[in-house]
Amino acid sequence: MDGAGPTLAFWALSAVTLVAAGGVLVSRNLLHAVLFLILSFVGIAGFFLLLSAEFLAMAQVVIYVGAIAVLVLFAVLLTPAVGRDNGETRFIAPALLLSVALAAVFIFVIHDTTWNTVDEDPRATVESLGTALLGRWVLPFEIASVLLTAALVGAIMLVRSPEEEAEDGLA
Amino acid sequence: MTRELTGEELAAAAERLVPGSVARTEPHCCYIKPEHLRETMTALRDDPEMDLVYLANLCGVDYWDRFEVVYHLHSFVKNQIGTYKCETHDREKPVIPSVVPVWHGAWMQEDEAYDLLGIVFEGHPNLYRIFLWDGYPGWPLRKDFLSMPGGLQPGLNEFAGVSRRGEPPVRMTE
Amino acid sequence: MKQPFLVSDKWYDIRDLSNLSNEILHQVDRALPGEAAYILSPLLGFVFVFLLFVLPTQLYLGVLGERKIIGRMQSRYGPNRTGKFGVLQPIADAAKLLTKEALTPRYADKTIMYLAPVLFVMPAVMVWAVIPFGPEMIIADIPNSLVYYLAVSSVPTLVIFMGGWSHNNKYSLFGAIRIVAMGVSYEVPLVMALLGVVVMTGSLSLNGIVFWQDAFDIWLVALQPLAFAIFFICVSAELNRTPVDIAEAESELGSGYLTEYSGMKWGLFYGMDIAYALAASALGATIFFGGWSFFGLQDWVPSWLFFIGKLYAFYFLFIWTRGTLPRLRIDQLMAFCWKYLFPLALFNLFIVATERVIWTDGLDGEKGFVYIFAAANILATIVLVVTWARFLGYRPENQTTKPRLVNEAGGYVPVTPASGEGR
Amino acid sequence: MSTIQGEPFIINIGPQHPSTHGVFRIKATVDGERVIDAEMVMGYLHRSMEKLAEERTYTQNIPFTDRTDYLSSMSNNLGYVLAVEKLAGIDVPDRGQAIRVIMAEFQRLASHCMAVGAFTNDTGAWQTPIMWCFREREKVLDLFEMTSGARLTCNYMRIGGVAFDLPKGFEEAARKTLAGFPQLIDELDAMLSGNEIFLARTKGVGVLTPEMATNASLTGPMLRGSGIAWDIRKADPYCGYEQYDFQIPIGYNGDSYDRFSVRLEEMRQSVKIIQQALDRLPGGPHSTQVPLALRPPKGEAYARVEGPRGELGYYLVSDEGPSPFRFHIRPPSFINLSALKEMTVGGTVADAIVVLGSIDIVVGEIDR
Repeated sequence: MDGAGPTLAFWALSAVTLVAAGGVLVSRNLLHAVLFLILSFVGIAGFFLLLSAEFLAMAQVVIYVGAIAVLVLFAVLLTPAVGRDNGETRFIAPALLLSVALAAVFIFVIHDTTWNTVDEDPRATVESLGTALLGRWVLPFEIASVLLTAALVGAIMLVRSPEEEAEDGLA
Repeated sequence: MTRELTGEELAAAAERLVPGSVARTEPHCCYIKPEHLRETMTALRDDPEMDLVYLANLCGVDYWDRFEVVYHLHSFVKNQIGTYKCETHDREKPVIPSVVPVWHGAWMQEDEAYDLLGIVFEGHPNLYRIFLWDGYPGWPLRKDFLSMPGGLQPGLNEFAGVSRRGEPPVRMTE
Repeated sequence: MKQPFLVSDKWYDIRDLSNLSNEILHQVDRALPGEAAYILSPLLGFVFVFLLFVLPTQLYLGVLGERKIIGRMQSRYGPNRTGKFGVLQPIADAAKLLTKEALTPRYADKTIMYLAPVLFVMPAVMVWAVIPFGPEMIIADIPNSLVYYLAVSSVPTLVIFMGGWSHNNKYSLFGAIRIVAMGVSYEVPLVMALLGVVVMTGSLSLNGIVFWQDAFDIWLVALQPLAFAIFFICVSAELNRTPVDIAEAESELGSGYLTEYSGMKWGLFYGMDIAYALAASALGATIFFGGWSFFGLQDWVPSWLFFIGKLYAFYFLFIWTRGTLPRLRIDQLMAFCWKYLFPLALFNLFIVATERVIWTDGLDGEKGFVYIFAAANILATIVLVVTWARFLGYRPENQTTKPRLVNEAGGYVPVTPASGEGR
Repeated sequence: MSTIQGEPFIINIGPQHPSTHGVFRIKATVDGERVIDAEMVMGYLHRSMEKLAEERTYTQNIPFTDRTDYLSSMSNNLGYVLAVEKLAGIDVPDRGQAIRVIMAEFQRLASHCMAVGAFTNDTGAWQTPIMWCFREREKVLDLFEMTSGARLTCNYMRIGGVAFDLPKGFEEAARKTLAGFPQLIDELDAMLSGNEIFLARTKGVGVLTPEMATNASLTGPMLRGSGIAWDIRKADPYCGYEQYDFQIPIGYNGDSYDRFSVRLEEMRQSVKIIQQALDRLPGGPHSTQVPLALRPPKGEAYARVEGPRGELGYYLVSDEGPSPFRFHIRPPSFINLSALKEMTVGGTVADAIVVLGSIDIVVGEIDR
């Protein structure tokens, strides 16, 4: 992590991510906000790449950009007021208070934590990730999959019409 | 060969099914009174002897003094065709009952007759100007509709001496 | 794993063009101070791959080949006016597109509308970074190149959505919604099918997969035909090629998300569609058809020639399906994905994992057993495809699809069992 | 449990749309992909031919009929001249009738080529079947050019016969053209009838029961697709159709696929008819002499032919003038549209396109 290249990349990525995050907040068009969110996801993926965690970076792109962002887009599309100005709200004061408090906590934690620095290259290879997920962390991993499956089945059941249920002999 | 039913046969069938429905009979067709039209048509369609299940053609004609609507009815099984007509003498507001409840296929043909001839089909679910735009002046297929610019009169002017119309006064439907 | 062959590191050894670029880099490194070579190497790779390969092939062989071959399939000549055999047609097309008026609808979201074609180009270039043209001819030989490919190729869906949404046009919106629904759905069986490949070869790197195929002298298309079929269908769906081009759907939506694009903005979409198809062909050729390897013959003939040949053979498959098949409806497409492809991909994964365990643990990775597995898998594919279709209640049409013939006109002719009821 | 209900919105399919085959518009109200209402808007091509025809002599009206259904001008000519002949009581010599049959059946081949090709295009087959169909259609149009001098709007039939006798070498050329058709039909059959995607797209789409088809006055392949054996060539033979050996193809369920397959089979039957007509082409004059300014006796006549799209009727009223008092066309593709709403509502937008393609409309005929 030295040399001009990575440093330059770090600052560029920081700028992109922060600007995108700001864009999410200030843009009044919901769809623009989602696109900014996607840009900020991409920026995070760039950080992972910079930290030599290629697999995480790619997973970030696949999952966040390829899947989650698309789901958010669906949600936005089903919102009637996509293009309308969505800025006006009665909760400005509490929201401001909450965000200032949260920012204070974050800054405090970041400032006070003694960050470990690792000397050797921490290569998080796919093998090690897979071993960890299916070895030490197998229980949370499986619980998460069961939860997701349950959510999937629930979602399917929610949108089924009685006619579909009647005509589908497999159900 | 398809048998073309004569006027007498058509009238007999109509009278048999709905007594008092026939207005007059011609050699090849039969006029139905407008007030009995829909009833008669339904009966003709459902009658197994006539079996006129199929409305082949519906067409309005302007005869200067009257409007006629011509129904060509067909039977597939008996392979026979009959021509029924219905007429109205009111030029200002010609009204003929709609046969859309009897034949769905009459829907657009009646729309067309309304659009081009101005015959109002009573009971038609959606009578509108199907080809021309709303607010089009006049009814183009009427004989008194003057379509040509410059005040020219419709007729075969290029064939000298064969102008066969022009006897009734030509009105501008503007 | 056996070493494929000894590549001499002489720059004039055309069996591996990376020698040439390495030589250039070496000279540059000597001549220029600091990290100039560090910055130059990706540029050089870009120049080599994109300018020397992607752009010409895409412009010439992609566009022209597609038009010519489809023309032949439709019993017409295809472009034949510009230059000999119409070889200048892509240039004429580009000139026409550049000089065309670029229309923008008044109520369009102009920023996004202009941004979408530009963003659409980016992944088309990026995917070529990990495609191995030869054992050393690869711009970025990263260990997870397959995941990289999948990550990058999931971006166009989003870009197409942006393009379709931005026009404020109902047809475009239809296309955008369709591509999003389809893109997300078809990514799942695609990844599942490729997971089988990864399990079998034990490598996430495209080059590693090619080395594996070279080492065992078998192409994965024989070893995993089911995965190949699923891969081909899913990739067609992601690329909007004809059997599943419901997002463009010329006859329904009037080109869907492209409805309002004109001029070079449309041209970028069109050209990059072909670039994506070429990239997908490259991926398919690499994973399922042995990439640059050709049973040892690559020691003598430049390996990248094999690769390009395979790439175009694969691309021809795309053109063929495009020129032949009608389009499915979206509900049929989604049902096909989730009810048919996805379970089959899971079955495939299960079978492959079982074989892999048996092979490595029980049989010590004996080379000959790969062929037995291949035979078993081909059999299993046929059985699975047929039984799963039957399980879903599908029966092939065995009876005649010809109409009945009658001699006499009359009324309704009832359908009797003799005349073929319940076809 | 309730279904998710979207916000319905209106989508205009046409007037400029690749699948409306002309300037025709369907105002479809859709809920997601599902069509919940469909309204037809037409009249973009209205030329008021029925009014124009009242200003011209009977012979002068023949070119108008070319331009109603511009894909089957020979059949239109034929229907009109039959109506005039019925009105005026004119007999046509045998050779003229045989030539008329040949031309009408060639026109049916050409028109069905277009119909089948455009229909497969609507299902999404990327231009390939339509190009194959065009290849054979071109040869038919070449024959028309050879005979009448025009390819599309032939203006070939005359009252009392046909305009010209067949040119030299027509028979060989016709047989050569005919030889290509069975192969084309088999090719299309092999490519589409056995194609699972095509079957999935067309089977069960736009189903018309026989009762519906009858009640909505549908004709031609639409009626036959629903299983009603009705063909005017058989039921009410004109031009000596009773001498030819052919069969009426009828469908099973009345869906889009049946209409397609009926059209394909009709092409086979047409080939059969033309071969028989060529084999027994009688000699003699091709036309009878008819006065130029024909004045049929007072009366009316409704004559119809089995055009490629169905019953093509002409209703003429004469008042002994040189031009028809009333000239009404019964346009098959206009009336076939009656059932469009019934067939599309409830299906998806893609189904609506397929249904529209299976009706095989020609906008020139709808609007006239």
